[in-house]
Amino acid sequence: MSSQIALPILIPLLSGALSLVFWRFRGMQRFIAVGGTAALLLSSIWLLGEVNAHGILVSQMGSWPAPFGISLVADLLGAIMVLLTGIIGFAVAIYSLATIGRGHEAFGYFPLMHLLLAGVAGAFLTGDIFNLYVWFEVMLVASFALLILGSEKAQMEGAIKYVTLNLVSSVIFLIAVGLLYGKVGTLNMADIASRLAAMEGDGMVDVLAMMFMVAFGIKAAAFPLFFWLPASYHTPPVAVSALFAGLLTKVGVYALYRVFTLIFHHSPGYTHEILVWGAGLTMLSGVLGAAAQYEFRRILSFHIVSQIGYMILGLALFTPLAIIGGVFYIMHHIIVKTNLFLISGIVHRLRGTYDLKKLGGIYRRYPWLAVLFLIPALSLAGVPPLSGFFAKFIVIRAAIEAEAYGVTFIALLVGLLTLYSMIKIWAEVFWKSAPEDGDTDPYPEISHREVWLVAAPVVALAVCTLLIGLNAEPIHALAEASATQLLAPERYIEAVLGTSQEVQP
Amino acid sequence: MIEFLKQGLILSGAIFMFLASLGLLRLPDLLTRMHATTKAATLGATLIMLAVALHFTQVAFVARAFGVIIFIMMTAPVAAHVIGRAGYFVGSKLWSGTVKDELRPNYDPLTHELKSGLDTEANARCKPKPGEGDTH
Amino acid sequence: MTSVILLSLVLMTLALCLVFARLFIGPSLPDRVVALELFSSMIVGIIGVVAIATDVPSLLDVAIVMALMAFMAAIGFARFLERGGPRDD
Amino acid sequence: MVRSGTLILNVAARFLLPLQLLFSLFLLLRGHDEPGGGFIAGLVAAGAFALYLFAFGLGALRAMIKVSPRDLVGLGLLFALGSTLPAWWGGEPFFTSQWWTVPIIGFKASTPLIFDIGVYLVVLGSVLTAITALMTTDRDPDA
Amino acid sequence: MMQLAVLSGFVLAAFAPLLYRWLGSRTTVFLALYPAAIVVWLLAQWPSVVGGEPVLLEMAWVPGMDITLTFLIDGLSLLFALLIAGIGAFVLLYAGGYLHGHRDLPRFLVILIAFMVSMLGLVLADNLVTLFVFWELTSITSYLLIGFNHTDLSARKAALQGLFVTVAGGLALLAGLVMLGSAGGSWSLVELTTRGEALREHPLYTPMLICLLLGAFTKSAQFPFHFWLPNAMAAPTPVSAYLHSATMVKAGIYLMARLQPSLGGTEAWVTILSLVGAMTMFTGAFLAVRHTNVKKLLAYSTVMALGTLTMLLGIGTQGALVAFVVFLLAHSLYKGALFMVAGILDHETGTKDVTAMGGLRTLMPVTTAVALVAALSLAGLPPLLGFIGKELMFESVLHASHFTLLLLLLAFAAAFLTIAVAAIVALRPFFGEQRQTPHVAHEPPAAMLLGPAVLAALSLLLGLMPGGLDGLVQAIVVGIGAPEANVHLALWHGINLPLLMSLAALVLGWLIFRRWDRLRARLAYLDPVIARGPEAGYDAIMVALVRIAEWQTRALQNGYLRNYLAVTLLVLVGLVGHAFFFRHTPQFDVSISVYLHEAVVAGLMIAGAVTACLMKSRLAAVAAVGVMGFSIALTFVLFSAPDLAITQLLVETLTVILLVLVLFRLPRFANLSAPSERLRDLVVASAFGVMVTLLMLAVLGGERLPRISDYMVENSQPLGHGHNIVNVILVDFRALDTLGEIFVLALAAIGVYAMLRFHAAEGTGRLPTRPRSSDDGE
Amino acid sequence: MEPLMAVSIGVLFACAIYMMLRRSIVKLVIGLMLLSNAANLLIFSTAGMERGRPPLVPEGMAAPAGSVADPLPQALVLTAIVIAFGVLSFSVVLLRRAWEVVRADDLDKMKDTDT
Amino acid sequence: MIGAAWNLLLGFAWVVLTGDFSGSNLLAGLFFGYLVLALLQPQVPALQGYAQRLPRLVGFVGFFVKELLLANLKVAFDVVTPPWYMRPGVIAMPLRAESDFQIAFVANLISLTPGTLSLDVSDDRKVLYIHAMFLDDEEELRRGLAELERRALALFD
Ligand code: NA
Ligand code: NA
Repeated sequence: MSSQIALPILIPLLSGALSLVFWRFRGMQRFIAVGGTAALLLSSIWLLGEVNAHGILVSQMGSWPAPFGISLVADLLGAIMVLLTGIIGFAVAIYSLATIGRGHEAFGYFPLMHLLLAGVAGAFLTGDIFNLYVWFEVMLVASFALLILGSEKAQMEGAIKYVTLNLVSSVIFLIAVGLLYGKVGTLNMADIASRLAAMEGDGMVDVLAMMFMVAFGIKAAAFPLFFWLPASYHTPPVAVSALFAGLLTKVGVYALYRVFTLIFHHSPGYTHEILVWGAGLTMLSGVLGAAAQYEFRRILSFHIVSQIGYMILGLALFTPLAIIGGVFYIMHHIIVKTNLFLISGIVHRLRGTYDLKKLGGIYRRYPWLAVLFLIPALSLAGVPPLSGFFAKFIVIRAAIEAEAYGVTFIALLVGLLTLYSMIKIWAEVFWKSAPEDGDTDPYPEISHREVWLVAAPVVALAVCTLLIGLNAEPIHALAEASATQLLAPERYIEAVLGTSQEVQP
Repeated sequence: MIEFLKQGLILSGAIFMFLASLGLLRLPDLLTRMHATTKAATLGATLIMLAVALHFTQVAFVARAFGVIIFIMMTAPVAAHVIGRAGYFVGSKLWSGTVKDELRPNYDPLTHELKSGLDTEANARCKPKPGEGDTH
Repeated sequence: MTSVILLSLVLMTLALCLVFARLFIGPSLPDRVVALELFSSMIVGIIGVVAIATDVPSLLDVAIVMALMAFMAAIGFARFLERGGPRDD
Repeated sequence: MVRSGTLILNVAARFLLPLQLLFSLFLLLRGHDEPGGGFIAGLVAAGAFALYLFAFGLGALRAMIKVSPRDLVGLGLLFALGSTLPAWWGGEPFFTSQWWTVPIIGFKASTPLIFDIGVYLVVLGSVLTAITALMTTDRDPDA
Repeated sequence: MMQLAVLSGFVLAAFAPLLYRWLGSRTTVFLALYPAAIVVWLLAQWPSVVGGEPVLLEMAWVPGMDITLTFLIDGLSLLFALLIAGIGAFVLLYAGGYLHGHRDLPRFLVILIAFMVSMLGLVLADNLVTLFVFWELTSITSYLLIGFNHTDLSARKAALQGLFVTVAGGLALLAGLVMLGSAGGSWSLVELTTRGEALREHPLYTPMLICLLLGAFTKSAQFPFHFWLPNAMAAPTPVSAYLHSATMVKAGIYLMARLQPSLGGTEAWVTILSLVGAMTMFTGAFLAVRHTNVKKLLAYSTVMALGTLTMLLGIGTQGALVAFVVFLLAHSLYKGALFMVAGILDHETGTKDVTAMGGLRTLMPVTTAVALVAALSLAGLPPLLGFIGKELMFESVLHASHFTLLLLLLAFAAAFLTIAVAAIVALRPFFGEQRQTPHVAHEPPAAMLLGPAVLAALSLLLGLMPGGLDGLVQAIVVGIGAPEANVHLALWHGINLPLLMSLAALVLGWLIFRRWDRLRARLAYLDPVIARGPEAGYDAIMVALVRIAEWQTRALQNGYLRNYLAVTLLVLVGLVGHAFFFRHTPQFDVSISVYLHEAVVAGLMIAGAVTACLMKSRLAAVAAVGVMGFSIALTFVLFSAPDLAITQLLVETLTVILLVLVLFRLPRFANLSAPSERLRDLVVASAFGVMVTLLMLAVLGGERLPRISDYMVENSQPLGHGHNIVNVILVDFRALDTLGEIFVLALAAIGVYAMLRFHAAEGTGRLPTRPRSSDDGE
Repeated sequence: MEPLMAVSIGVLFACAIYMMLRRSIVKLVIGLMLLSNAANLLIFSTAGMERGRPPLVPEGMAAPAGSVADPLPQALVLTAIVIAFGVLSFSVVLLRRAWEVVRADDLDKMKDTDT
Repeated sequence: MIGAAWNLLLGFAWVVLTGDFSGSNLLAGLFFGYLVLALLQPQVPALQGYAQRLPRLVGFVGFFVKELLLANLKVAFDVVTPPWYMRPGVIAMPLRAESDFQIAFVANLISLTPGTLSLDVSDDRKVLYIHAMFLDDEEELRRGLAELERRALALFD
């Protein structure tokens, strides 16, 4: 019974609709926020368990046989991504209870959050290319609205760039889908893959691959298409930043993985070679961007870009090991980056600013926060034995074994510069004494309840980071199994199209 | 016979529509142009819908054709009124050949008050000044 | 498609071009709005002719919606003008 | 002050509103067989209310529809989501359509119809939410 | 399971603050039991190891990646582990005294113990990746230790410098290790030792070697990466004593020794190691005498020792390896002791400047004795272990196969400079006339004296009875590559060339010590030259980094949306264009059947769009867009899409209403761009348009497959119970799309509502806002 | 007709992009409108265009007699139109709020959030 | 109003009773309903004058279509011939109609009649301002407009 694949989409949709109905009831909205995301988390755990046990799961929406209806497909990568969505959603929901202002709550923060999660989960689970577009739009419009909630000047300026460039990406995607349908007459990704395989030698496949690459490259914030991200990610409330940082670009990365393993894998010498260069430049430009920043969230934002490069590199090298590395990297990164943003929010809550030059003295006053920062920060920089190390290690090993030395060098250099950035934050925010005379604290004391609400998700995510590092074997095994699936697209195709006879209504 | 009538209706409808567009292009000021559009287009559409009613003989389609006629007759004058009024009040220039304007003296552009002018009949009869109307 | 119908269609689309010319020339906003309004009315006629030509009565629904709703655009523009929007804009 | 509408517009709106709403319901209910359906019907209904809004202003519109357009959106979403569930209850994949014939009048009810009604409400509610929000802030200068 | 016992030190570290709350100042004693226990355990392995039987404790960690927690205890790792745990225990005790009452002592202990465990893990690990894991952990923990005085800018800078250099090297090391593991087909050090032949002939040998050595050199402060080590003296002295004498800096040495059997002995190996080592040796010694700060003096002399060790590994003969082991041990003992003495001086007198001290022997006689013994070993005088080490070093340099003369000269120079350093450190503060120091000096507490005293005593003891080390040294030397060895250490080898060289060095060194003050003044002339050394390079790199970063940000993330757009689109057009023309042979099947009225409608569509671009007035542009929209609706009518036509024109109408409602508030169009900009934009836009047209034509003209929609057409009525196929698709076949789509609409409505009303509500103060809890996006 | 549409759509896209590259936010929004319209047309016409055969099943029949226009792209375009409408209304209001906050129609004045 | 409602009700009743739900049958039902009401009218005060409206309506439509066609031709002639024969202007027409609906109805009819275009009603609803294209004979025009208004209002009696 694989119909429950839809649950991770329907649960947040339902939560979103319900919170919309309870628009005026703040308590109810908060209750749904926690309950809904918890349900999402549970369903995603269940889903991953099922997929792990039984292989790729497929559900034909409306009982229409593939490829005619819309198929929901949960392979390991999809299920892993959904689980991460659940984790991040739940963590951010808890965190939001303490940090989101009443104004934001009164104007739809929670419904928007649920629907963002729904869009993300939908994108991870759909097996239909146009349906993917739809979920992208759900996610996108939810993120638009979250981005502008509060109507600050910076939010508006950032949002214009964010909206415009993401819409351009959507349109490119749409054009590509239109052309693809015109060419192969189907929308089901498995069907597209099998039909294109039959058309091998038709160069249009590569042309379409380029369109998808750019469309998803924009969503993933790859070089040189990332402009929208640093322009906007530091402007909304921090819980929103954290949600975006963890999930949004990863949807782009996921889409690249999906499309370039399932559909466009026939001429890796061309398509994936371009991806290699894109990945290298993404890493480098992102990390250099961060080096020029002196604002907590801006640094983190640029680092999203550079880390995206590693993930794309895993795909681009297109060896089993590289894909393992890429998948591992995604898992690690989502947790770590979200956590860093959440921590930046706590610092902001304590000191009222994100500006490194105005911050300081946290290490002395709040050593627990310093430790909580160090775990994800060092993990991001790939310091062993945290999660980021293994992620980076596998990717680099794959790069060396694929004899891609240039990009290996970049990857190593970027690791160093990432550490530099994290250390910069550490030194400025935590070690340095606060600029205006040490321990006088003009900010209102943080209440106990608030501390628990903001610290719980941060601690939980830090524990995840530690666990992924110290107990890397299961995660690695998962990534390995997922990579095996990704590199055997025929299994995906078989799972989707092979079952079509039985579900004939 | 019906076929011939139908074609006649279609062609005349098309011609009226063409005339309407010609009028829109040629006529000298906003209000006169609006005459062309409101009537000729409505008439054109009506004629064509009559042809449609002749063509599709089922009641449902005939009813729909008449529905179109009725709806267009209901909406076209409203649109014309709204645009004409707005255009006039924001000061569209009247054609120099305009012979009279009984509205202008009764309208207060600041308060948007529009008097009937019946109390000061003299005002209502005053001669229009050609080309005026841009005094906002 | 009979020649009468084809002729009508060409005539009406040419009429659309004339309307568009007015929209392009202006000179004032109300002129353009009138042009847009006429444009939509003409489309109702064209739809009728196409419905006859293709023998597709379902197109009448398009015509009904057009007849019933298209004038809303004009109302919107008028509202803009009345609220003090510049007329030459 | 600018008046919200003129006499002619007001009368037209008062007449057109029921007509347009009726037409929108018509489009909704037979959309499965002829051009129409939830979107189109919802847009027509939204247009109808927009006309009423232009003619009589926000207060009159609010007095007439009573529920907040936002609630229409939520309700519509719940309708649409709800229509996917009966199939699940019966052990079939989500969205599998279910058809019931209402005994006396012979009307064929179905989950796709419920779904379409949800679509209708969402479209109507969304457009109205946007337009009323725009009109509200239009009121107070420089809000 | 011993692995977990060792690694449980991390847990112990985490609990140190808690322990401190319970035990107070006795915490360090308690904590020192942990390394002491490890020493005991290590000593228990001694017989087996010395008997030529390395101990291999296997344990899995991440089997999927071939990463194990296996411990390899052979001679080399036993020696290192003993030094780490043994000196570690003393350092813990010492730290308890040195930082007594310091508010950050608990945190200090956390990091120190974590460092110690990492270091143990590093030398005990058999797996390359695990080794690297601990390697990096030592970098991070030492960063935290160097920056212990974190409110001090210079401490932070020094810490960053140390970290940056060692981590940069560490990353090279990682690459090297990966190459090593891949080339050798194994991640186990034990197994790799047996595959030296294959490795040395592997095509990746040279890059692999360079990467590995970069890691080792940076960690062990080899020239030109030596500069971070003296700067790291910003750390509290226990840290210096521990990290920068006995342990961390020797990690690189350890690694090179480890790799000697697998990679050593080649031309490249010998050349690089001996030259870099010799250069480091001389540089360290030379730079040492320029300083008056006792910690800097010792730090540079450590650089010198590290260079010596590297050089010896490079020479690689059996004698050189024996010398390596002895020198290593001797250095750890005396340098540990001397650093702790330096700390005592600093702690008790309040200054680190040797020229500010004098005649302390009366105030702190025990310290004086300890310092003297350790310094004698540093100077390489009999009967201390340092003497044996130095003699063996001279001996092996004399027998070096490459660069013999150069190495000899540099070794000799280093030797006499080191003697001078030893004299400065041990004589200057304690002898001569007594000087006023910030604090009135007296003997330190026993906890602080215990360590240096024991280490100094060991230097003496082992110097007198070096035979006790024979077994261990032999085990190590065999383990690191000497084919077979028969080691007999002795204090006295008779009068030979090395002894004569030592004597000459002693004389020269003494002379320098006597004329040190004048010499320093002379050497000051060299300051500008030295200032342009490698450290300047580091600074330049850091400055350049920020400059490049800022330049890149200005160039890429410049804030102009239109630039972002143009770049994005050009990338698209470039990639697609390339694929289109080079990967694909376009076939355009341009058969066209068009009625005039259809063409006119298409023309109107274009005309509407172009007009929208040309219009000077916003509302006119909106009207033109309306024309385009209506034309599109007409196209849908003409081409059999009634549902689309209705939707299009309804949407078009509502859009116009919306735009009009909004534009009312907005300013008019202003002509903002220059003609050149417009031309550029036109080029970008046309390129995009042409691309789309070509793609469409290619798809229309190319091979096309049957549609899935045929199924929908067939089954819409029978299975979907609907006659309007489009509607059946929307609410049944693809209802999930529709569901997503209405959520998009709902979201847009919420967004619009929130955007318009949030602000309004705030403005009127109707909104309950908590101060500061909602974030402002500064 | 399709090749003619290909050219027209190309021109539409060019217009859209040109408008989006202007500095005025209003033009940006108009560009977005053109962009989504062009994309919809592309989907519609790339699938092939059929005169006078809408995808409707005649009353009393199980399937249309003969070929009909491909209904699937029509459904896709319908979805895309509505999505574009939602997105566009959001963007329109965003641009108004941006104008209210920044008090300029010039996108070049909106670069504080970058560096 | 009541009459119309009854008529509708009777029409539907007819449809239900005959069991034929087609549009033509509804038309038939409405027609028979009208006949019944026309018979009942003398007895029921609420239906006063209901039956007379239909012939009036038919007459009015005929009148209106004639006007529409003729005047359209007049405008068309002026549009296609190069010189302008028209003499446009805005005139104020005093209204007899009183209710909102009546006023709007008259105004829209006037708008649909070629050559005249209702601009607005004065705030006191006494005067309708009309833009006319052919003011050659203003009195004749005013008479025509009054006739139109009279015929239109007669539909409401
Ligand atoms: Na529909
Ligand atoms: Na004339």
